[in-house]
Amino acid sequence: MAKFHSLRVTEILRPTEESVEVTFDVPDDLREAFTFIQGQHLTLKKDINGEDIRRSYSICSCPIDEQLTVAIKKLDGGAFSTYANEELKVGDEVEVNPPHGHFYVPLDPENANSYVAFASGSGITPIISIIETTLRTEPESEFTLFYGNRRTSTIIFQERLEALKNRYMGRFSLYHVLSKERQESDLFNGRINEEKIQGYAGRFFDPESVDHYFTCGPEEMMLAVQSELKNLGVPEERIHLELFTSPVGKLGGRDKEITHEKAHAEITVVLDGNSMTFPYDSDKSILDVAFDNGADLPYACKGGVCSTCVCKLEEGEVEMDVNYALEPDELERGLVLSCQSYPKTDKVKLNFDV
Amino acid sequence: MAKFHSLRVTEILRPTEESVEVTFDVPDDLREAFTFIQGQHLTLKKDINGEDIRRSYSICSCPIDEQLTVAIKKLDGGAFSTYANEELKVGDEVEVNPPHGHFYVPLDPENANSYVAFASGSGITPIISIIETTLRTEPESEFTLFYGNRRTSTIIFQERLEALKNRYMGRFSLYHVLSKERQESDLFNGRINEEKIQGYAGRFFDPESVDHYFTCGPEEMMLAVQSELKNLGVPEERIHLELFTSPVGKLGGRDKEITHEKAHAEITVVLDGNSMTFPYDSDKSILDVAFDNGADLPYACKGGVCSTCVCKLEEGEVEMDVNYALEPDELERGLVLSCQSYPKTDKVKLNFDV
Amino acid sequence: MKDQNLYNYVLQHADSSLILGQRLAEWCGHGPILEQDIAMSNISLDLIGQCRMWYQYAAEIQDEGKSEDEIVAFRDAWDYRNVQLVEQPNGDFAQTIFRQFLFDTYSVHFYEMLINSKDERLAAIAGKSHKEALYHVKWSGDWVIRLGDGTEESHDRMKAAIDELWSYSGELTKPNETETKAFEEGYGVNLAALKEKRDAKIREILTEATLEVPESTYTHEGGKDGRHTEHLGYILSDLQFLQRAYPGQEW
Amino acid sequence: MKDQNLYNYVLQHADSSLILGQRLAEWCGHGPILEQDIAMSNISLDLIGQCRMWYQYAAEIQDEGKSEDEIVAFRDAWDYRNVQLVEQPNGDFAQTIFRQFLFDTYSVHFYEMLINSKDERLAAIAGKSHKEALYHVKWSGDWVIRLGDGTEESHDRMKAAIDELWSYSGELTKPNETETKAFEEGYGVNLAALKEKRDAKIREILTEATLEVPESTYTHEGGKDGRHTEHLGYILSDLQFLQRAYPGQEW
Amino acid sequence: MDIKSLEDRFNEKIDKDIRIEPKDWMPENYRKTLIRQISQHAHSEIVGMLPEANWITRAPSLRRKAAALAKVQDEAGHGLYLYSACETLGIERDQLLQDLHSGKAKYSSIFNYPTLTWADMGAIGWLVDGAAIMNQVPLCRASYGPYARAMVRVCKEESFHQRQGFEIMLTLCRGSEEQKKMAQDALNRWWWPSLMMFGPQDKDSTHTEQSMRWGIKRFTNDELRQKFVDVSKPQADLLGITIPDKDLKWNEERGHYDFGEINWEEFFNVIKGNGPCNKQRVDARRNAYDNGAWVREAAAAHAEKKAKKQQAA
Amino acid sequence: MDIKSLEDRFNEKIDKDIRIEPKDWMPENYRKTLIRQISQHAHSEIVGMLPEANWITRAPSLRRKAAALAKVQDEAGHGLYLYSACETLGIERDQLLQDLHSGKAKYSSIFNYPTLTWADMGAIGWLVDGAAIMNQVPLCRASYGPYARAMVRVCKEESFHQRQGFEIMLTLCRGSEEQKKMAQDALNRWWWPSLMMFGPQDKDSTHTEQSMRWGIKRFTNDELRQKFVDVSKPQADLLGITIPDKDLKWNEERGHYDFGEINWEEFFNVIKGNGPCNKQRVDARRNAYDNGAWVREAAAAHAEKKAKKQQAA
Ligand SMILES: Cc1cc2nc3c(=O)[nH]c(=O)nc-3n(C[C@H](O)[C@H](O)[C@H](O)COP(=O)(O)OP(=O)(O)OC[C@H]3O[C@@H](n4cnc5c(N)ncnc54)[C@H](O)[C@@H]3O)c2cc1C
Ligand SMILES: Cc1cc2nc3c(=O)[nH]c(=O)nc-3n(C[C@H](O)[C@H](O)[C@H](O)COP(=O)(O)OP(=O)(O)OC[C@H]3O[C@@H](n4cnc5c(N)ncnc54)[C@H](O)[C@@H]3O)c2cc1C
Ligand code: FES
Ligand code: FES
Ligand SMILES: [Fe+3]
Ligand SMILES: [Fe+3]
Ligand SMILES: [Fe+3]
Ligand SMILES: [Fe+3]
Repeated sequence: MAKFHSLRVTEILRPTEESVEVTFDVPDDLREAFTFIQGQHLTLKKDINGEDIRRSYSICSCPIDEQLTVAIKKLDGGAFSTYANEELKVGDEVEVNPPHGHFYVPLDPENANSYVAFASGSGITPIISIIETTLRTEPESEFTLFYGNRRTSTIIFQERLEALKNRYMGRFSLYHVLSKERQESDLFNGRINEEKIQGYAGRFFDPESVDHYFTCGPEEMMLAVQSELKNLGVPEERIHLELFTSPVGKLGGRDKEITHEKAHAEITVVLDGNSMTFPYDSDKSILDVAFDNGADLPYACKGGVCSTCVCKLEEGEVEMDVNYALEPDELERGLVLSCQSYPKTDKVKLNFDV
Repeated sequence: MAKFHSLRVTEILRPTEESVEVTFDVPDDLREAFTFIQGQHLTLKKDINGEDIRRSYSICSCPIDEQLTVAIKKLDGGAFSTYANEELKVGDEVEVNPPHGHFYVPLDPENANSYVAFASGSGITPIISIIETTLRTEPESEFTLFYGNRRTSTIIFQERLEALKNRYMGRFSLYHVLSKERQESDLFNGRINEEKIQGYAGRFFDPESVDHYFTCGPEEMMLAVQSELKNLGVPEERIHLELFTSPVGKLGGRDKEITHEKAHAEITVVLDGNSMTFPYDSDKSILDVAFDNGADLPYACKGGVCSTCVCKLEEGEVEMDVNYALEPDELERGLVLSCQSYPKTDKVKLNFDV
Repeated sequence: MKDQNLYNYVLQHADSSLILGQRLAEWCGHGPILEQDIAMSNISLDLIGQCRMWYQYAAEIQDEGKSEDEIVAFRDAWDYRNVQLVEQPNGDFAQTIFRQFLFDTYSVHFYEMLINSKDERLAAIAGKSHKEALYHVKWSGDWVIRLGDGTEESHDRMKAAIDELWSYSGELTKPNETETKAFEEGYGVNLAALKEKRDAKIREILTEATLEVPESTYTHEGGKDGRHTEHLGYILSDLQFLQRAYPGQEW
Repeated sequence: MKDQNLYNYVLQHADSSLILGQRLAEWCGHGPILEQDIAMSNISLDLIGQCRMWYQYAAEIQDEGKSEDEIVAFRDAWDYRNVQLVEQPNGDFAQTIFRQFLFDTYSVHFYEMLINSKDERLAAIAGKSHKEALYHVKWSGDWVIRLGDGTEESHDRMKAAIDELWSYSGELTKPNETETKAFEEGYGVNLAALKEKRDAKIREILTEATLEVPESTYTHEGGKDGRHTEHLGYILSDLQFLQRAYPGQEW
Repeated sequence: MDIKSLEDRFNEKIDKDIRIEPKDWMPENYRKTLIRQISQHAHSEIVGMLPEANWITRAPSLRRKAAALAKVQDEAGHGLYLYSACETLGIERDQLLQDLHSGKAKYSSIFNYPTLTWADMGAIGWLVDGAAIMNQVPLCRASYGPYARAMVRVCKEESFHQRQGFEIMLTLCRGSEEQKKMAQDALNRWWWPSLMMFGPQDKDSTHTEQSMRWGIKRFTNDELRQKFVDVSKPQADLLGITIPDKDLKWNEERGHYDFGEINWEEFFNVIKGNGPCNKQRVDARRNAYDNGAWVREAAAAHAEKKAKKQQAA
Repeated sequence: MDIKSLEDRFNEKIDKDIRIEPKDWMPENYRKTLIRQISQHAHSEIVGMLPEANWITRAPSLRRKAAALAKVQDEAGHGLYLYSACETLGIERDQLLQDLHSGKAKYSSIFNYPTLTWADMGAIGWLVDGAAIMNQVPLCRASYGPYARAMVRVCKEESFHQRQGFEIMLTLCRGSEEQKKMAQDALNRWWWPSLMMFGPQDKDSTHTEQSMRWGIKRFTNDELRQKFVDVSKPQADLLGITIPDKDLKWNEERGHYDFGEINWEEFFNVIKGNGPCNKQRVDARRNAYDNGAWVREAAAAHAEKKAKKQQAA
């Protein structure tokens, strides 16, 4: 049975605008209970507005340092993360359940292994603990990390990662992948997906000789990593996954929708031979915004299942939330569901006459 | 929830042939949990033939001595008591639940109180702890004990009681009441019942000035004590009761009958004008034995409810187990239920023609 | 505990909504008409939604850090404060309808009046629930009429249902100590006034349904103070099974 | 655990007796004839007595210091090993009778053969239980005849009962791994031989009852390995309620 | 013989404590009163099965489950003995049952209360069976033979029930705080209804005098009630729970306990049909009977067929 | 127009992806096939309510209870849409129900399995609703208009169900050992039946070809099944539980997962009526219908009375 203990917060750092790093004091009599392994997580518990909220957070500190720290990224509308980012302060007591989880492989100083990790957003937390602990424990091993973020300013642990790179030069390689900020190589623009991984494999790591892969982040990224590595012939037992999905997040009930960040773009839609262009400055789907602008586009379910809203992407890029309707070959032909699409580039052109 | 701890047996004494005194070792970390008050009891637990047997035993040692001892009287056919008397040995571990119970009054060295106790058989266990602790704690108080047993040889704590008498001469009075051994005064022959208590009151204690009464033993004795004290005008809150009934004992299910000791006597029954005499050497009811001897006595329920077997006791004394049928005035007239009667004297004469 | 009386008052309503919601949910998949199967699930859903608001408020008043589910799962029958009406078995559709009708005629007026509670939380709960209750009473009232003034069989079944349940009606409007105090302190509802409105509504609908309002004023009571019928224990042994069998887990 | 297979074997029979006893007990106070109300309680009592012997032996084999009641109260459905037949609802009297008859024709032969088990405890349990099973099968068999060869209605009801329950009959005599091993190791019963005797008995009685033995040999199975029908969960939520709600107490 | 001398002979037997047997002449009123009394008692046994059967499937241990089953089964047996005794007075069981189901016949008011916790199994055994014994033991010497003999068997078993009930209470009272609370709660709910079991006060009791003369009642309602209180109070003390009556105290002078006023309004309400469970209980019995009709018909039909076959053979 | 040109026009529409609407001419076989397919689907929704309704009263939290209720309610809604779609083809709902109750009409084999633990609510949502989506999403583009439109609404809700189911599984997999065991056990029991949901192997599937030509089926059974396996395996990995198929492995060459042989005997047994719950399910539906007859009659009678009154007025 889950047994919670009250731990006192001793330090709160704010690595980015949207996240906090929280360190707990572990009293002597709980030291044993709170011993952890790199990659494990804690469950924190808090009564928020009469609801008993419990959320898991990976430990980002190293077991070697005997320090217990988690990093919590704020999600808009997120119950616990908002509380942690806005209300929690040093000296508060938090209910914490001892470390658990299986997202690790045993370390051994004799190992001369090669590891690769794919992380994005707050998915870095368990990974950074794994990387640091591994590099410190296995002097012969090397680690490569692909780390996805929206833009440089939202990278958690930026400094700590740089420090690791300096300390373990030659053994630790770090590649940032940014979706909302342009970098030189297209290989590092956008999200970590199947295509990207294909590009990295062979170039930055040799799929065959890597001993273990770790991946943590949003579901889509992890599914992409998993399927692509499989394509590359990696046996399943070398792929280690840690999923962050929140109990009421993307996979949750019907009353919660996925939230998007506000974005700006210029959208053009072609329907019945007519084309119209309007500005996008919203967090709603392109279909909805087109509607607000008077375009009478076809739709039915607005849930990504019926494909009534299907159209061809003729310019720019979009991000699709849910897609139950389109087959891989259709996607390849550039078809998208407008009810599920959000602009990723400054200009987007959709043709509904195909 | 009942939490049991394993305690090791450090000593086993055998004060009488039918009882053992068992002392437990209390390790330091359980010392607090096992702190007790005089009069409290422990629950012991043991798996006997696949059944989870739990029985309560009063603590007979004094809290002042920081020793944990119980005395267990063997009952024929009794599950736990037989085990304790026949199998338990020093070094064994027993599952013990910490002390509980409310059979005590708070002590205070300033008190100058007068206490009276009625105990019989193993009912002495909590009482002796109460007596000794009281006398040692309250130098101005005095204690009177009426203690019922079958015969001298079955008196548990005989020596300890004598020692107390010597040590606290003038403050502790002890009266033995024996049912199977004759003593000089009839006041002390037989069982402790209403009549006896009437005899003691005024003579050995002043009902009005006694501060607290304690009683522990079989149900009948306790009911007698309670009702008689009430008759004497004692307010209820001064009467403290501790009942030992076992979960399957006298008040238990239909499959368990009350057991009796074997006894010897000469019985005469008168029916339809004829009288017959036969020897009784049995543990069965007089009705049953008469039957075995060919007497065709009337009966129906054999359960003490129908009064078909009613008869008049014309000589000697009997002990009746259960009586649902006869009213007090009938009892007074000497009527008894032969199906529930056991000889108490060497000669018994019953007349069925009344 | 901040305010024991307020807590009891809140719990009373939480429990009644929960147990009635639970009972209605038993119909799920077994309704006489698909559309009515859906209607009953709908009302059940509303009631469960309502009870969650009540329980969350109860948890706050109690202030022991308990969740709504802990309050639900770890009380035995004697700590439940629902009215006895709602624990009565579903019986046939007529019985379910009439039980619902007796409850709805109460709750629609209860929430309507509670909107004026000086306790803001209660007023807020009432505001949200009143809209739902309006729909409920419309539904159950319509069915009382339909069945009462339908076929001979349905009329007889409605009569039997009234016979079965009438004596559980009065508890709703007969104030217990908690309710009296709640009214006096300005956060509770005036049950005497409520009773008048409700009686009129019941009379109106039953009359339209060609049914008679029973004369008996005898009423079972005690549910609001934890004394129940033999049904509640069985309801709870299902309702609480998983939480009891695997305590302390997230689900 | 001394012997896992023996434990499973014992538990299988303990659970079947308990659950059937529990089901029969539901009739208590509601039987169609006072005398038969008593008869059903009687058989229920026997079955509960039998399951206690089995559980006590199971506890010894398991050797973890558990009591019979702990074994009963703290297992969820998937750890129960009763055959699916015994968890089927009582239905009408015909259904109860036929369920009982299917079980009794098994258990009377089972115990008869188990008397020769090389495991002394099993043999002892069998000796005591066989006498009871003889009485049970006499009772249920007589009623099968009475109802089958009674009125038209009772005949039809018996037919419906057979239709309802026939596919739960085969599990009793279809050995699972545990039973195969138990037989091989000399303490279990030869189910193939038992099946022959039982089939003959069933045929004999049904024929006398003017009923037909169904041809289908399809049988539900899995109960003996912990896979049950949806009924068991509800049975357990009542059966275990008090122990779950107030764990660790004496009662 | 003329009526007068028959009546004299009957009265003589009564006076001499000679039992009246079915074949003996008896006054019509005696017969009717007996039928009412015995059938009411029989119905009580049968209806009394229901509140306790309610906890059999939920009994907290196998031992308790078996004991509870056996007890409820005993009650069914009591019903059988008593219906049989009644039948010797020239009335059919079926007729008696119909009177029960129609609400014409009464049964003990106590069974119209619900069993809400396991402790009720203890409280009923201890108090309700206890009160029953108090009522019934004197009837083992009732003037009508079959009734008296039935009572003997009944009383013997009731004495088991009472001990069993007390023992359940004792176990609870020695258990956890919650168990003790359960026991106290059960006592609170069952105490007053148990006192009501003895019937209305003597001043309101119509039949008592005649019945006592006929030897089918041996103590008045109030006498029995007093006796019950006197016995129960010390037992509650032994259990360590409190009888919910602040007026209950020892009266030195009377040599009895004084006790508070019974809520007679509640009593008459329950008798009238407005108890917490009246409808539920009678419905349950009626349903059992109605749903069992086809079974009884089938049994009869089969017996007939069999008899014919045997004749034919 | 003659049959030939009607048929040509029909085929042309099909080829051009123009929807066939109720008033349009259509080949009798197309109509019949559609009725079979849509009603089978409708029945599946209605029968599918039962296994899940089984856990509503025992849901472990109020949030889950509400979600479960809403889900089962959705299924009833799906049944409604689909019966309505069917009615546009000229057949009455009542007729369809009678075919279900008589055993003439089929429904998805999956609903003949019992829900034994709470985890089954997760497994059903994740796998069964997941398989349903896989089956149904292509049907949003089916050639028959009312069917396609009904599918749109259905699929949207099914996608909620699937996420909800996955989330239940996820919560269990992150919970205690027992909860994880519960999740694994549910996967073990539901995995193979879910694969069977896609129907017999293509080589044994009789109607596929014609249906695909008509645009009322877009993928073959085996194609859909493969797609389902490919999607589900990584999801199981994310959950950290194991699909009970030792032959399941990634086939580099095919770019798909290979998987083990389905127990087709079990499948055909269940189809034949010998599934664990076939009888129970159909009985439940039939009883609901039969016991509801008087309600439907009353509603009709009342409506008539009301209409008469309005006319009179
Ligand atoms: C093993 C594990 C390890 C984890 N480690 C970390 C970690 O190291 N760091 C970290 O930051 N997180 C981590 N997580 C995720 C974390 O547990 C929480 O899920 C996350 O913080 C969100 O919780 P929340 O209470 O703030 O949001 P929730 O209240 O659960 O909301 C979740 C999402 O739903 C959206 N949402 C909420 N309400 C609404 C609404 N009304 N309408 C529309 N959308 C809404 C929110 O925007 C948010 O995107 C981990 C999860 C797991 C399982
Ligand atoms: C608060 C409390 C304090 C207590 N303190 C003490 C104490 O200090 N010392 C002490 O000795 N006891 C004490 N007892 C009593 C003790 O708990 C046990 O009840 C007692 O030891 C008998 O337990 P048992 O298992 O040996 O007998 P059980 O097996 O419970 O049997 C009880 C009685 O039934 C009879 N019996 C059993 N089986 C049968 C049968 N098949 N047929 C006929 N008769 C049968 C036995 O002869 C015996 O008389 C105390 C009890 C309580 C409640
Ligand atoms: S509207 Fe249905 S997929 Fe976009
Ligand atoms: S035989 Fe009945 S009292 Fe003795
Ligand atoms: Fe009785
Ligand atoms: Fe009794
Ligand atoms: Fe659906
Ligand atoms: Fe669905």
